[in-house]
Amino acid sequence: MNNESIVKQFPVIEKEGLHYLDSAATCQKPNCVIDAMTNFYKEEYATVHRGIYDLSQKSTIKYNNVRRQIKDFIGAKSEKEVIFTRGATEAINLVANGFAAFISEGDEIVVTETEHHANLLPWQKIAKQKKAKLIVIPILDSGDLILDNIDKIINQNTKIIAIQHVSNVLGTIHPIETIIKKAHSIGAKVLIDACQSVSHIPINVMSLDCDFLCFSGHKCYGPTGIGVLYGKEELLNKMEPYQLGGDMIRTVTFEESTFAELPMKFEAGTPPIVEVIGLGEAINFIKKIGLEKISSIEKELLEYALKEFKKIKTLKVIGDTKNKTGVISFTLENAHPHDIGTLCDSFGVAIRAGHHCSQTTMQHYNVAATARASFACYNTKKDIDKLVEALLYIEEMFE
Amino acid sequence: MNNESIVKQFPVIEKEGLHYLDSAATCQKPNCVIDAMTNFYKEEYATVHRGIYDLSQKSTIKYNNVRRQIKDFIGAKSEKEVIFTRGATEAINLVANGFAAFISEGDEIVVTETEHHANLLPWQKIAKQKKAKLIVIPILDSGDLILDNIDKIINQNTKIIAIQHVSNVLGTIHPIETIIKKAHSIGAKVLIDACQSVSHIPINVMSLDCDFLCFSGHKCYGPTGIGVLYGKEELLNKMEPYQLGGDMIRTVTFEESTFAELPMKFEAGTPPIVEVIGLGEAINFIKKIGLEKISSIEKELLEYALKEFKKIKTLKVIGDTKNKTGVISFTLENAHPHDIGTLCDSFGVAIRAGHHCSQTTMQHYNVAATARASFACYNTKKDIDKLVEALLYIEEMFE
Amino acid sequence: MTGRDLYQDMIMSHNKKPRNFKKLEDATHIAHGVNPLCGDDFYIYLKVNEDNIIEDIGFDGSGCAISKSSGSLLTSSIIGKHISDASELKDCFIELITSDNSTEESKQKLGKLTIFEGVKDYPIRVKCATLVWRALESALESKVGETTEISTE
Amino acid sequence: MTGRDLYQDMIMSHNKKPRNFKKLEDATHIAHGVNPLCGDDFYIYLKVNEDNIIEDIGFDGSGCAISKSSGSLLTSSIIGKHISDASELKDCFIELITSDNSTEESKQKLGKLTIFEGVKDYPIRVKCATLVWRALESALESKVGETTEISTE
Ligand SMILES: Cc1ncc(COP(=O)(O)O)c(C=O)c1O
Ligand SMILES: Cc1ncc(COP(=O)(O)O)c(C=O)c1O
Repeated sequence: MNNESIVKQFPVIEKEGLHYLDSAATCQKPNCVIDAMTNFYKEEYATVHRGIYDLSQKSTIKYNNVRRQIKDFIGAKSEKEVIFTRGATEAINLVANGFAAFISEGDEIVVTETEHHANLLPWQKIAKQKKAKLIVIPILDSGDLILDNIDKIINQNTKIIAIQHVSNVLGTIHPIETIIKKAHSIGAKVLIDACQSVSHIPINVMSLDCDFLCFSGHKCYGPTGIGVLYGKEELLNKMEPYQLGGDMIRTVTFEESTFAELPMKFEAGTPPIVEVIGLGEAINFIKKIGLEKISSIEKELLEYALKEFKKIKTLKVIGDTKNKTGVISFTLENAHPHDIGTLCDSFGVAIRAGHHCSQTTMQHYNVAATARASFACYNTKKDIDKLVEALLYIEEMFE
Repeated sequence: MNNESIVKQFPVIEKEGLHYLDSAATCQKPNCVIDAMTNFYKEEYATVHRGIYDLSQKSTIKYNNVRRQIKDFIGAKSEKEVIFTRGATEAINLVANGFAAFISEGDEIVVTETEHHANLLPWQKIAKQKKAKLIVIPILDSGDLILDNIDKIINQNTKIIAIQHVSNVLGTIHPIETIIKKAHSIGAKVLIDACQSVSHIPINVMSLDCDFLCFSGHKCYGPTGIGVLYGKEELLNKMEPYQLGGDMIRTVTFEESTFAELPMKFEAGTPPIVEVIGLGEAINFIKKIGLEKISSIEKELLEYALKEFKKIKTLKVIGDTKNKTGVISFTLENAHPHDIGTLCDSFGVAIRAGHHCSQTTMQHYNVAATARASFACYNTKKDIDKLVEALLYIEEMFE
Repeated sequence: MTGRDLYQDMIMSHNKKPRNFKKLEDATHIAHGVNPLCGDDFYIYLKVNEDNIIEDIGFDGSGCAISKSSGSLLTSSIIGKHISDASELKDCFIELITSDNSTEESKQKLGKLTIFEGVKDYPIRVKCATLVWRALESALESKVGETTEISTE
Repeated sequence: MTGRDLYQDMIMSHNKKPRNFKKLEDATHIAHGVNPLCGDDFYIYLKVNEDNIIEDIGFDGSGCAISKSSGSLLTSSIIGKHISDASELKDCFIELITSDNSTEESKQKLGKLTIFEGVKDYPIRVKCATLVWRALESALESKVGETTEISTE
């Protein structure tokens, strides 16, 4: 598979006896990302935007460079379309809050059956507030969306479609191009939750033509506390600011305040400066390896795992679509996912068990929880071998 | 002054030729804070709350320990009252958003004339939305609040008073105890913006009896991307959640969702995990030195600076209250604050120039901007000497 | 210890064949406990007589081996006991796996229930082990005929 | 270079005694430029005749030495010029301090205005140096009699 040189860059992954298979929850960080932040704190730290002294100006330049880097990385038209948030959750709440003004009674908001709570609850709230309807695109047991009825689901009443690019429970890659085209044909907007795709699949917002897109830094080899919202300039301009405070104003009096232009309008307060620096380095890291290479490593791991899992008789993979990333949810017939999780841990294998912040997905499959293994570019077949060893042990233990 | 051993802990401050006097904007970080985050990323990084593997459980324990630490540091009753936010700005927006439900037409919201935009704009917005009145406690030219009329200002219509503990422009320490007592006597609530006090003056929310209090990590020797909101349990329980998403739910279906208990209810999404770890270490750092010691260092610097500033004939200190922290705003008769800033920088002196995110303070003094020097425990008299040298040079240059 | 040591034979056996795994039709106290994080979901049924003795007990629902075996051992430990003794045992059990303050005396009372002590090292699993106990607590505090709801987060 | 080198004698002198620092009562084009970050706040007044020649020019307001001296040098550089020449000079100036692409030819056109080149290294101050120029741009694009508003952020 030839990713030894990648593995070496991740101090946690290099730990003896640890098999980290929970990258869909959060990624480990390469040294370059950690060091970029450490060095910034030790050598260059200062506030941005406002300081006129050298340290702050340099800090500001570095900070703004990352915005340009992200613009290039996702293929946005302008840096004004790149908003730093504290994570995908904030990004979606920001869009829902600002987009609410365009939603009226009887309008429809469309999500999928497998949305993460972050891309469901804000829309559920807006729908309630505005007496709009929340419409769900259902899935097949394979995890693929059922699009037969798409002309009914996306119709003249549809105002926005909030959809994950990839399911964090099943790994399904959704046909977002089709959905975006359909949406635009009737004038609806589309928000893509790219949390589970941005560090796995190449994305270009301009060719996708999506209206909004968001992701979290910590799931793409970057630090915690940082996320990105992309939005078309024209739409962001029409939306009210989300949080109010310093840095997002033009003039303030007690009677009236006016707001700054994009992107500052949506970035109230001292931004997560060092997290932005770290995210820039994470994007560098991804670009250096290349998303094609990353995705081929993960594909190989996925295929290997699915093959090896056949050795475990009572194991059932949940969602067997062919079109997926390196995320596998599964159950064992007699062992509860939480027992699987704790017992895997005793083998040094870190997998996730639970509802993965998507209870509606659990409801579809009528399970309380699943176990989930997910891969990143630093995983190896050894990790999977160890997982299989653990699962065989658990299977036997629970007969 | 005897703070050499402190200075040594700050890599940026130790830089040859740099005199950092912009700590009111953001503090430099001690090695212990930077190292705690670096080590966490390199050795222990994993998600919190949800992983059942060892790494994640340890991560969760460390994360929760910081909540306890902060509870103790600010004297809260329970850890449920400590909410992690991405900064003070988010904390205030959260309170304004949740408190809006208790505000009706004709109600009054009270702020001071010198609020930071972060503690003015969210209230201005709520006031507009709810047709409530925004009432301002004015200041004397000294920077002290005019409280003669306090019985008129805080009256039966007052619902909440949002007030800074210390002005970030003038350094004035406000008599918040008096205001809290007055507010409670008529049933109003009080939010304290403690951004400029928490790392300078000891605070105890229980003895203050304030209803809300907030601060940012980056202004108290901690990392960017993290802040704290304290709120009385009973009030937080009554407030709607702010952002919606993972980790803050109990049950989710497409029809209805229910929310988790405090503090999770207000912490949607993957939290700023590593920033929390860094903040914990910053609190350790402050406790180890002691706020009494910190405040005495800063007092000495303030007195020394005010004395030395007398040498500069055309320098005018803005806000000459006796009751202040180590923050000095000033102007020179002939040089614009921005020119002062750029020219000080050429001496290696980093000061701030501008409106400091409080245009209403500028309006009071009828200036477009001020220059501002602000101190932290790592500053020395040498920093002030260099500043004075620069200012004398600038004064002469502009005659 | 590793996670594997948690799953001792007794736990595995109670998981496989939980005792008193039934609904009581004539229960006087019912409580429903869920752990939203794992999806553990159990009902506990008590039949308490006039002398405050737990005459019969049952539990049903679904969950992991830790929660199910803990529920099973709970039922067999308190059946026939006075509700104040049951309540005391519950306190001892919760103390055992959530603190370091459990006394020798308290451990003696717990008897074989002490096999859950190791759960203490797995904070996320503590909620599994205590779920049915929290439901018991709620049931004991409830009025006759009422079904209470609890959730561990 | 350090910040000190920015403040050359010419800049200091234009700051102290700005040329054309006046309001034109008979202006044909007026623009108001503010830099909310610093509080720099200037009006520029143009009197353009039928042949599109800038017959008279004035500016007033308040701001830092960089913005004021830049405004002063602006006025003395374009007075008496055709508006298309003024516009070209404005482009050259903005290019000079916001990019690395300024050509020798362009610099020759700018003449003494090149003393602002060093501002390029101070991104926050670039807005000071360009403020009155941006106002000029806006004034030239405006209709006769209209006052336009611009803000640099
Ligand atoms: C008094 C005061 N309040 C609020 C803030 C806002 O803090 P932040 O920008 O970290 O959210 C600041 C600092 O910028 C401040 O000084
Ligand atoms: C598909 C998806 N959407 C949204 C989120 C929320 O991201 P965060 O918790 O970083 O805000 C996640 C991850 O938790 C996710 O996997």
